[in-house]
Amino acid sequence: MSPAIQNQSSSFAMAIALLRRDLLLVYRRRSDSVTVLVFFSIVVSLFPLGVGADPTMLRLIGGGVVWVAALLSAMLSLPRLFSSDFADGTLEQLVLSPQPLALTVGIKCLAHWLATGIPLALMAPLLGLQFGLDSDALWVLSLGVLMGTPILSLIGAVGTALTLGLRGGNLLVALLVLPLNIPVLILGAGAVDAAQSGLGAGAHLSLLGALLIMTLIGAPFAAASALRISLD
Amino acid sequence: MSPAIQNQSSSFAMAIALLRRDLLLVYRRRSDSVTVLVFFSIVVSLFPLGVGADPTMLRLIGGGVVWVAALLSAMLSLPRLFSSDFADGTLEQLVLSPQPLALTVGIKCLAHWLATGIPLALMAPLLGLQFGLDSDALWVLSLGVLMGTPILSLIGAVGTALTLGLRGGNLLVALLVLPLNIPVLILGAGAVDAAQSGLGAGAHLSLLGALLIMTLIGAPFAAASALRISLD
Amino acid sequence: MQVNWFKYAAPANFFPLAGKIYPWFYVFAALLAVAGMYIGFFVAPTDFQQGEAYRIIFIHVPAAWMSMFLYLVMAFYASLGFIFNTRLSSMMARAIAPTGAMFTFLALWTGSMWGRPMWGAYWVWDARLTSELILFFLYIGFMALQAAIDDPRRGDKAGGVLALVGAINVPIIYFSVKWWNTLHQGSSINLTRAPSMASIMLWGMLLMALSFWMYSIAVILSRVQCVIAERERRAAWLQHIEPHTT
Amino acid sequence: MPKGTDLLQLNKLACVKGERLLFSGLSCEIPSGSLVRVTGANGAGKTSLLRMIAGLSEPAAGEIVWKSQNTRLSRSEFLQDILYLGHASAIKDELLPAENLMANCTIQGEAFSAPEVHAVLEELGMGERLDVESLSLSAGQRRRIALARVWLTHRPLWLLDEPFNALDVKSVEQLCLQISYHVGEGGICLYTTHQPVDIVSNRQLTIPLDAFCQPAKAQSDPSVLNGLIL
Amino acid sequence: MPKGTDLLQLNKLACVKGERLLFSGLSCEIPSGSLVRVTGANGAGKTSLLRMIAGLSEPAAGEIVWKSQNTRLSRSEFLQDILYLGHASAIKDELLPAENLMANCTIQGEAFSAPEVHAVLEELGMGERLDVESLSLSAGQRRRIALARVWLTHRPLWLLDEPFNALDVKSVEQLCLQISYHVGEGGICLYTTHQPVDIVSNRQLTIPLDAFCQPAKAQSDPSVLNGLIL
Ligand code: HEM
Ligand SMILES: Nc1ncnc2c1ncn2[C@@H]1O[C@H](COP(=O)(O)OP(=O)(O)OP(=O)(O)O)[C@@H](O)[C@H]1O
Ligand SMILES: Nc1ncnc2c1ncn2[C@@H]1O[C@H](COP(=O)(O)OP(=O)(O)OP(=O)(O)O)[C@@H](O)[C@H]1O
Ligand SMILES: [Mg+2]
Ligand SMILES: [Mg+2]
Repeated sequence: MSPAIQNQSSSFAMAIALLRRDLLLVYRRRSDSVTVLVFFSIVVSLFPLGVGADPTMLRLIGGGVVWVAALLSAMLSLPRLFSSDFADGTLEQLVLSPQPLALTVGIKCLAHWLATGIPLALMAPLLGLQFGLDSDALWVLSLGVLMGTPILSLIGAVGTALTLGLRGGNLLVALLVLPLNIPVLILGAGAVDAAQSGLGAGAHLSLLGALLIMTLIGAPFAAASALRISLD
Repeated sequence: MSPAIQNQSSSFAMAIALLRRDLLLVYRRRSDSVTVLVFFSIVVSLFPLGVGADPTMLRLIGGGVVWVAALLSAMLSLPRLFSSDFADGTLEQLVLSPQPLALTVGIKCLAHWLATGIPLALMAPLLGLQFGLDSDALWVLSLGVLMGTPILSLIGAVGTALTLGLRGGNLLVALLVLPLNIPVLILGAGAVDAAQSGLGAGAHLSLLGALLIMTLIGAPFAAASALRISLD
Repeated sequence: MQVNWFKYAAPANFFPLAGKIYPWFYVFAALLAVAGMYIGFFVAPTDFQQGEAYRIIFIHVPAAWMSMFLYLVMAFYASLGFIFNTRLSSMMARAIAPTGAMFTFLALWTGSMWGRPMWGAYWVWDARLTSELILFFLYIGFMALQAAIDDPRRGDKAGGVLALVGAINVPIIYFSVKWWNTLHQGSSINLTRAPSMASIMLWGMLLMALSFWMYSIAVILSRVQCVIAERERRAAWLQHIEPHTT
Repeated sequence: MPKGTDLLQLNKLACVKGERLLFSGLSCEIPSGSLVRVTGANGAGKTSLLRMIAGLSEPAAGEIVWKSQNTRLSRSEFLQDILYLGHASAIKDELLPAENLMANCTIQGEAFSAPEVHAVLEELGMGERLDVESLSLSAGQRRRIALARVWLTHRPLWLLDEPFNALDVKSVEQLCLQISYHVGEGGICLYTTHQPVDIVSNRQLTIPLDAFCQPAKAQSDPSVLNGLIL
Repeated sequence: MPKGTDLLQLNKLACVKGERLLFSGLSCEIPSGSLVRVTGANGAGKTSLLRMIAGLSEPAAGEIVWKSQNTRLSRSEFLQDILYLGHASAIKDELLPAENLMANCTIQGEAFSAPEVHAVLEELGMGERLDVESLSLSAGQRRRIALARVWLTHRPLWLLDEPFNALDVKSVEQLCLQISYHVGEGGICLYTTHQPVDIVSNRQLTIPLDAFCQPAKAQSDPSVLNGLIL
């Protein structure tokens, strides 16, 4: 085997091993995933309390509220992406790994999405139900969250990587990441609305898909350089 | 001077000194306070993007949205209450201080409120304006946030104290604190609604005041015992 | 040796140049502003629909233009600084951000001042307004990030990454916001923007825009001078190791 | 001011962590003027013991008596007599070194003037770094600021958990001198360290925690109890 | 396996932190089989130097050459040759000790079987504590897990920043033995510590960072340069 090939195959094996480690951590911290879900539900439930319980109005704002809450929940779970690794020195080791850093970042985002994105997508229709969304809209909501959350994780990775070790990091991440995620929110909530008003949600969802692909290609590299900068 | 009196006066001096230290930290971290404000505005602005731009609907939900966002912002700034003190060992020293721990907690909450609560109260009417609330409602909104945020800080102190050093602490705090703050949300948002519909907001606000006094009396002690437990 | 000394030298050379030229831009800015204001307030006729209030347009529109233009320039410099590691570009980006944020704020503020008489509300969730607001958040994010980082080198690089990501995102945000608003039912208040702008008004606006532009250059140059001066203290003794390393 | 008549008594202390009994039957009298080194392998329970004495955690059994009073009952007086410095340095990144030191004293109800504080930091070799935020200090420089309280305080009972960690040779010497001055004046110092250091003192005790690991053994075997005071 | 022909060259390195020049003109050749102790007072820049060599930060001037290649240019090969252990232990509270160790190896692209990993941990005296989450370990126990990589890895160039911190006497000895075995086999080890330790090795060098603090002096005064290799 030529060294190049050997290197590649071992790089793949390493990626798998890294994913397994991250998933093990997710499993050990499974209460965290539950917490994200509960936070999600609480935020969604705050709204009827804040804005009043008129069912027609709730049906109108339902999709948007669930989406905003999903965005906030995904954002609040971001510190787990890198912060603990940064604090305990694992991040230094990741940067010093012979593995390409962007790949490592991608793997960590994948694990993060499995731990938060999928649960959120499963939970979203349940919460949508509370607002009286119809079944088409619920499907679209769930699918949208499923496609949107990886974008949130990836853009969030860039944001957290940039703010590692800075004071007020948590809020700063929100500041950097929320505006960048507005397209996801608009497309996602727009899809629900379109589904509810009988127009197809296809256009919205395919735009979301395009956004996902773009982010998948670009964000890991941006996050990797951000990590290097933060450790300097 | 009898020892008891001497002790008391020095305890007061200590309280002042402690407040000064906390305010110095707030000053050094002043960008944090700005960040809270910006986070607040971003979250508020997310809603129209999610639920649509219909002005009449926005006017209806405005008060509720601003209140929910204020609650979330106050909550996100909670880690600053004790977490950094816990991580760097200052908390051990605070617990070992001859000063009553509940007083220390109260002082930290005061500093936290000065740094986040007051800015939020000043910002709230501006954001309410975006939703087309009328000027009466804006006053009530601001006053409500001013009275509500100390409650959020105090209850938040109990929550953070309980979750110090636990994994996923951030989200866990949200979980503990958000439900406890629902009365504040209902009263605050209710006051805005009442003001907008021409009924007086007096009843809501005085209930909020009563809640504030109760919390002021009880929460510092609860937080102090929670701190002791977390350090054990 | 490996050290790229012009990297340090360039800002030092730029410093006196910036110092020499920036006062002139203040002069240009003032002259153009006077001309623009004159046209705006004395030459342009009173609008039959909007009365005198419409004259706010001479500040509002140029400010809105500058806010967007400056973001592009800032992102350009920041990414240049990040990709080619040219220190001066990063400093320029750092110097542009506050001015850009200021113009964004000005556009928002004058717009909402104008909105009150026009629409009866300080704010409506129109696509253009919303994207201007998001632009404001992006500026603040950039500035907050750089303010949070003490080490200037790290701050420059981090700002570069953020600006790059932001620059790719801005068109996406812009279109999605536009789309968001047009997809929903039309907002109940129709924005009647002056349909065919009188050419005299256009002139006034152009002059004001030029004036804002000159002002931006002046402010940015003087600010970048401060940034250089601040780092010069460091560069001064960095020169010390130069003889040993080359 | 340390007085010459203080006495710290540990009475059959036991420590349980999780489901493990770390040590038990730990009894010991520490008169004023003693320098007590707590020894034991990693994980023996040194940190746990010091935290227990300071009152940060409660003993599973036994009691701690200071000036003939159970410290749990006379907690507020006890707190005015102790100085506890743990693994963590209690240094805020945003504050200058002097501000940090003053804040740490403030928290403990001790007030010192800026010149006093500066003088101590100068003596500890922090003179050049007084004007930078503590964020950018090295590991040892942070430790020094934390330890500087040792030069300022007048409390009789010191509990120092691995104080020499990360310190360079000169700082270690300075700290040793200060400790021996303190016990010379009639104070008490309990400390842990894995480094070989020698601190001058007339009355040196050792608490060999390893010996208390098997509760049965510690109780029955008198030689262990005798071994307590070397 | 460490080979006998590796060479690490530091070429006129300079380090700038914030607005301060920590050291400059640091040149030094480190052939395989060398044990290099980086000395200097607190804040001299030891940690900064090791991080720079590992490539975590960039030198303000100068270059680092490994096997005749600038490490910035041949970064990915260089990374396969180094083992860097810093102040932080990279231990996850939620993982068992063995899982932690394996994860840390995984990250570096080294795979070991469970028995291998367990054997090392047993040897380091972690035998009893293999079944508890690392959260509840003591300071020294965490360090041991982090350092266990030293027994497993085959990388030639070790960079150890204060590895002896928090370790008890026995662990310090074990680590010293392992280091001397490594350099005996032709490896290189750069380490920092403030403790007096003696590690057996034929070729011991010192990099006295304090001597490189004044750039002018370091260059002009030949005695300093000679002092480099003790
Ligand atoms: C806070 C409120 C407002 C904001 C944030 C805002 C923002 C903007 C922006 C970003 C532009 C530049 C758009 C472009 O060139 O494509 C603009 C242009 C303009 N705005 Fe506003 N605006 C606000 C309120 C108003 C109001 C109340 C009016 C008058 C009814 C108004 C009238 C105009 C006009 C006439 C233009 C120039 C139109 C053009 O060049 O296409 N704006 N505004
Ligand atoms: N961002 C910064 N700005 C200014 N000075 C800094 C910055 N970062 C580090 N320093 C200074 O650089 C010096 C080197 O720190 P470093 O951690 O390398 O020291 P060290 O030799 O490892 O010390 P120790 O023995 O205490 O671990 C310290 O004096 C520190 O104050
Ligand atoms: N919650 C817990 N559950 C189980 N075991 C625990 C728990 N907390 C601590 N321990 C164990 O208690 C022991 C004592 O820890 P401690 O920190 O007191 O040791 P130490 O003597 O200070 O060691 P070091 O020299 O490493 O600092 C350790 O073996 C640790 O594993
Ligand atoms: Mg310990
Ligand atoms: Mg160091």
